Amino acid sequence: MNEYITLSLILFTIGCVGVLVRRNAIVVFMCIELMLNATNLAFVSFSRQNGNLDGQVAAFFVMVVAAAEVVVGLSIIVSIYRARRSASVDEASLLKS
Amino acid sequence: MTAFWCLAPIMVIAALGLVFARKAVHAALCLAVVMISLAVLYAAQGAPFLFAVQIIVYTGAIMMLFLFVLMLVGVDSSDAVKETIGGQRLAAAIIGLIFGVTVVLAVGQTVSGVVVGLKAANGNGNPYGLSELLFGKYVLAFEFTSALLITAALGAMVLAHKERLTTRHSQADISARRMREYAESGRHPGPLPAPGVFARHNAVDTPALLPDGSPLESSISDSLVARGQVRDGFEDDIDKVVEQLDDDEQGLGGEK
Amino acid sequence: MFDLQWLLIAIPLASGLGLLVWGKEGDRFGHLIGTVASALSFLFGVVLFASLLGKDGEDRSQSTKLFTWIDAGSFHVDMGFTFDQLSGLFVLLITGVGTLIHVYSIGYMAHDERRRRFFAFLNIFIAAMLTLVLASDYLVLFLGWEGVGLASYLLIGFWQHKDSAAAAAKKAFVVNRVGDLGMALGIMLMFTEFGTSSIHAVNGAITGASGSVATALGLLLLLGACGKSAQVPLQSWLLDAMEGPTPVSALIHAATMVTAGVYLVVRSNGIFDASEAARTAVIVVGLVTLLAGAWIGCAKDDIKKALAGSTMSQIGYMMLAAGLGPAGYAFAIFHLITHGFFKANMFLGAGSVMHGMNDDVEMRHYGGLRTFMPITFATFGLGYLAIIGVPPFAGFWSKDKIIEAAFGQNVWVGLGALLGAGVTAFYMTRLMIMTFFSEKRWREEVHPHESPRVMTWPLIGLAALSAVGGILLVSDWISEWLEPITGHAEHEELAIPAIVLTLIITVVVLIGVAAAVFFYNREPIAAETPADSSVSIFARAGRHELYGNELNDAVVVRPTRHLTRFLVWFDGKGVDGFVTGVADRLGDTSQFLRKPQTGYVRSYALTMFGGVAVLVLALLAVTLA
Amino acid sequence: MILSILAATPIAGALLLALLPREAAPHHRAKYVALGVSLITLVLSLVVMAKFDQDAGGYQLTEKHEWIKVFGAYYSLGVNGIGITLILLTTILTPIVILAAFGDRLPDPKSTNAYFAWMLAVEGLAIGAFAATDAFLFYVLFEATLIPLYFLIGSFGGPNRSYAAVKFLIYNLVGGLLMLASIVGLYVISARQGDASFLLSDLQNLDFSTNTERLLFLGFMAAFAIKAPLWPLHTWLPDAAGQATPGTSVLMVSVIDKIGTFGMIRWCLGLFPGASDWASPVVIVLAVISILYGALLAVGQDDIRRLIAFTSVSHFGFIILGIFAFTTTSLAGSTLYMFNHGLSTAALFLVTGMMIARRGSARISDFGGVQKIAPIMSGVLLVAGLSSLSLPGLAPFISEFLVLAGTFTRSIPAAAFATLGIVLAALYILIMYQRVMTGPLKPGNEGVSDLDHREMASLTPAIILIVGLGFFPQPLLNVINPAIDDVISHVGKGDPAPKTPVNIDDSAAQEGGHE
Repeated sequence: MNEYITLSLILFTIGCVGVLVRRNAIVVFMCIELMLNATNLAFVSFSRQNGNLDGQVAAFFVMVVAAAEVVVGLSIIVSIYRARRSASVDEASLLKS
Repeated sequence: MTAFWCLAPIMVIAALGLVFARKAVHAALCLAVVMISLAVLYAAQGAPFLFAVQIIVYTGAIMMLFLFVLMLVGVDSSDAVKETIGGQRLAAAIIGLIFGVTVVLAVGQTVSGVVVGLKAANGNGNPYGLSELLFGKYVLAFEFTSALLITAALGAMVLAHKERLTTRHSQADISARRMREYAESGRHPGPLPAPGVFARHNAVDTPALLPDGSPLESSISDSLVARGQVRDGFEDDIDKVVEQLDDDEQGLGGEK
Repeated sequence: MFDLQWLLIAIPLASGLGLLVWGKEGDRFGHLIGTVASALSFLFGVVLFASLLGKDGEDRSQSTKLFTWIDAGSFHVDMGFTFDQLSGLFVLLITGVGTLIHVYSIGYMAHDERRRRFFAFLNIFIAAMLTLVLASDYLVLFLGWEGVGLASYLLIGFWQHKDSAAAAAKKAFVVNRVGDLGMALGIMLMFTEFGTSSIHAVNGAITGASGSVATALGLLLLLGACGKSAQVPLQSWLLDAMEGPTPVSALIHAATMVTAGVYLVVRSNGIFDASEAARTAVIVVGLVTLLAGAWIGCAKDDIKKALAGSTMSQIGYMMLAAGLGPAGYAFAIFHLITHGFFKANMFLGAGSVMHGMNDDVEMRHYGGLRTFMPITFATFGLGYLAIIGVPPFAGFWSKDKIIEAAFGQNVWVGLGALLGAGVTAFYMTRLMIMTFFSEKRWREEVHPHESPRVMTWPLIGLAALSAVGGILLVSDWISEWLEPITGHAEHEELAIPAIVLTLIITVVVLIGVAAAVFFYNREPIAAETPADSSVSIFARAGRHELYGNELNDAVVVRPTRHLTRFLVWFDGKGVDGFVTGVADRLGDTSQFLRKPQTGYVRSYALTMFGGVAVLVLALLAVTLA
Repeated sequence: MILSILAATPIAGALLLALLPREAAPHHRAKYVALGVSLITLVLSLVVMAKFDQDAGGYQLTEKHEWIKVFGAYYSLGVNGIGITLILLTTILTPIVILAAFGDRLPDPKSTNAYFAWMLAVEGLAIGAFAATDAFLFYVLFEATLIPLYFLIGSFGGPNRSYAAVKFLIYNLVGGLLMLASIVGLYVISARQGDASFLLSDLQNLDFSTNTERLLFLGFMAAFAIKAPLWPLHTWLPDAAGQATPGTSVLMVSVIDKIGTFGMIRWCLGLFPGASDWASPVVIVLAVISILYGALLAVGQDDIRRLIAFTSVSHFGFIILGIFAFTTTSLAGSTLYMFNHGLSTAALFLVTGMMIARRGSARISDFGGVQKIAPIMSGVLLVAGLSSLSLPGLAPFISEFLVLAGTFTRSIPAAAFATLGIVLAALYILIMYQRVMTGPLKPGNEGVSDLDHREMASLTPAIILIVGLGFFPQPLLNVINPAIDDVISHVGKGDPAPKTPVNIDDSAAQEGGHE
């Protein structure tokens, strides 16, 4: 069992680092998807560990929500790109003091 | 377990590829690899339904969406190798390493106890068990996610809808503007030059060449320039063309 | 009938308030209504006084409680009045002289567009003064006390368009407030000590209290009296107060209000009897003021200020007498009454002179007026004879008794009082010579003329009273009349017979007169005030009111101003500066903390990620530990 | 129920005003609606007064409903003599202020609705705070009053109004937070000693350890001392009063700041008698400093509104002095002082406000000789000023004297120093009056016209009350006295007995024999 969890954690960590390192918003998004998938793997593994399907249901919901998130996120990226001709996350830094 | 040990290295490598790939398209492909591998792992862990969903929704729908947007948005300088925030990469690497090692060593090894397995739960078949949970215990959450999806779809439509802020330019306007620009700044009023002129190829990624042999940037689509997909190695093309012309002339002359 | 004594106050008060509220339509009758109100009050006072005469000695104190004024916690004050021998005399003096001055003012203020308001203020003054003397509780007395202060403030500053008048009014009020400090603290002390501030109860119970309490009370009340009666060290406002219209100076700053301090001391005789120290303080204050006032009176060329100096001095006499204890109370009151007559008379006379001289107050611009203003001259002359103490005029009897009593107390005090009598004669003679005798030194376009009859009749009335005021002393009537209040005094035998002393006094007075004639009638008087440098140091000090203002400036005003300026600075930079400083430091901290907020999502994410890492590590550490 | 209605009426009026269509001058229905609502509230408060049994003492007209059960917070109202006095002050002043504010020139002429709505909101919340007998409810209302005042200062004041509004808000929020800490502490202790309850009657029965009581007391006291304001926490007041419109200043100084001193009596003395006694020497010293400091600073001001604000600092010093002297006399004086100071400061702020609006400047040095062209205005200013300097015969004198006399029995130095304040009071009022009103007419003042009928109508009730209560304070004192006895007996400090008591009955009989 532990190896599944370990794999999940490794993928999650890689996803995190990817979010931090990449500047292309779309790639950042992909990294987030990677993190979500990593958690899904953990869910499914736990489901098998515990012998019930609740973990799988959770993974299912994660997928659904991820789908919604991707849809909205990508459309935000598109509209930002339209406004700024760039999909770099560093360009949108209006939040700075 | 065989599946796991086969797939796990592939997945890690693909994930690293996602982080390190220069081009977004490559990253997307790496991600697809991870996802498909995951689907297999789901199947191996007694989750055939999720296997299907993972393939259909993630690899099928979501990845397609990513690729489409990539096409739409194109590739730009944001993928440049140079980091803009000082120390960001180093810090991310160090923290990631610490985090990864910690969780892998500590958290990842803490799962203990007997693996129950899903034989009983999947007694009536995995989709049956899932649906019982979804429409029983989690029906409320299920309904909410459906609402969420609808909202997201609407949101995407609203966001993607481009509102026209200025009146549409008529053809007359455009031509008038062109002439004015020509008068004021001498900008050429006619259409942009076609690619491939005087070049050795006539594909769209080949710039037209000026008589002195230098490539003409404006003859190529901006997106290709942004993506760095302009064909290079045309410095001596003009010589070759001239040579070829000379040859032809000679050939013709010879015929004469 | 005595239950209705509040009417004495209510009539002028109602009239005063009514005149204030009444609009322009009241201008035609306002002065008449005011005068009638005052006269009504006087008539009622006469009726009450007459019925008092018809009662036995013990029955002559008639108290009435109108309503409970304040009843809070353990503090209880009734709005109550007492009409007795002492307050009865005062009621007659106030309303009588007051009415005459009302009549006089009809003429004097005839051309002032705000005459209605003037009469309203006068009426309010009468009401407040009556409250003061009729009060049966110190707090009610304080109400009247401040009421007259307010009226005085309003009337000194009546010609508000003059900066000097407004400043003088403010000064009078503020200096009086310093005295009121003493009054207020005194009443608080009474409340603490006795649980009441009823005049009767406090003066009755004072013997049961410790001597220090009596002394403290006496000194506090004396401070109040000093403020109101312009005694040293709170004398400085009275001379400035002459900025007010002359009838005001006559009524308030000569005849009635300024004598309230004497009334207070006499009224509080129980307290002063119980404390030797307080009495001594009263004597010292009286004596010092007596001489200081006389000194100032000698040096001033402004007729009203000279008279004001004289007022200070005469009140000093009264204070002195009041400080002598039971031996002097009656004479203090006696002198107060006669002084009320002759000083009001002389102020009104001075007003009449000014009226004829285009409101010029400078005596050096007068001269030889006796033929041009015969009635004024005659009445003023009677007042003059009365004040310097020529027998048989009123001032002679009263001053003689005070000096006699002073000698009974202490030879030095007596000598001081005697010297005062001489100086009084000197400066009053000087005033007479400069105004009515000597050569004309008029300014151009001045046509001296006698005042209208509405002004001369009050003069005549007051002059008559000045002349015969001594009648009150016939067979010691006033002493006996006041005895139930002031207590009986054993008549002390002096080393020399009283008649000899009287003779000595008369001689001293004559010397004073002769000196003035010697100095001022020999050579022409300069029409311009000689420069400070050309007069003797005594005259210079007198002109500057013995540097009282300068002293106040140096000791009180300037330090207060500096303190105020410092505190304004301190409040801005110190107190508020601290608060805004804290805010600024917080702002600086935020500025510093703002720096890491680069706006880059990725650096925020990095921080978050770092935080998670730390959290995991911490959890791990906790689990392992 | 009647108390709820009383508090709800102005709030309802405020909502109504918010719903009315916004109109520009001069069609101001809003003004008349606001005036009407405030008059209805006044009538209601008189009904409350009539229902109130003056002799009974204790809390009357009570109502109690469970509110937040977990906290033990109740919606619990009730009035004693002190509360009803202040409610009356609020309901009397609001119509006066609203009538006087008819002529205020607002930065946005269309915001009249909001202006008057906020005023009514202040009234309703203040009534609620004066009537609350539940600590939590009181806290909520106490803090809620900040909202309308913040908008009144920040939206309708002078050029520097946002600075003043923020300063006001932050100062008071800091105090409120300290009080919140104490409220939480009260909850903890109350829950530990049985069922949690914020009812005043329950809280009074709690047992505190000495230190806890002192800490909780300090939390409450800090909030009230800022609100009151006590030196050195006063600096927000001159800034706020210097920028706000006169009506706002009146509501702030005369009504809302009274919640501070009122809170000291009801909550500090009521809940923490021991700690109040412990702190009283320090508070008395601070109060005396306030008196003298406020007065001296008032002397040094050139801005009339700041001057009045500093006089209020001085007067609040008197009120606090009287509260912490713990005698029935001084405490009754303080309560009466709250009422009288409300009236006299209202008159001062309003009449100077009218003056300033005409002249277009608040600087004393810009005025001069106004008396000549505006005699009525000058008369009103004089009466208001004289009441501020506590002239006997005007209402504030009685309260000030009661405070001083009561304090004198407890501490002679404190009373003596405080009495110095009356000299300084004469100074600041008369200097101001002299510079503004007397002397020759200064150029630039020609446009200062006399009061019109509306302005006179708004000021007359205040002036009449000031004069009337100077001679007949007893109707109010009769209401106040039983409540004061309750407080003092709760604190457990009787009045010091006179050292040489006079049997008043005897002497009265002696004097009365001649009647």
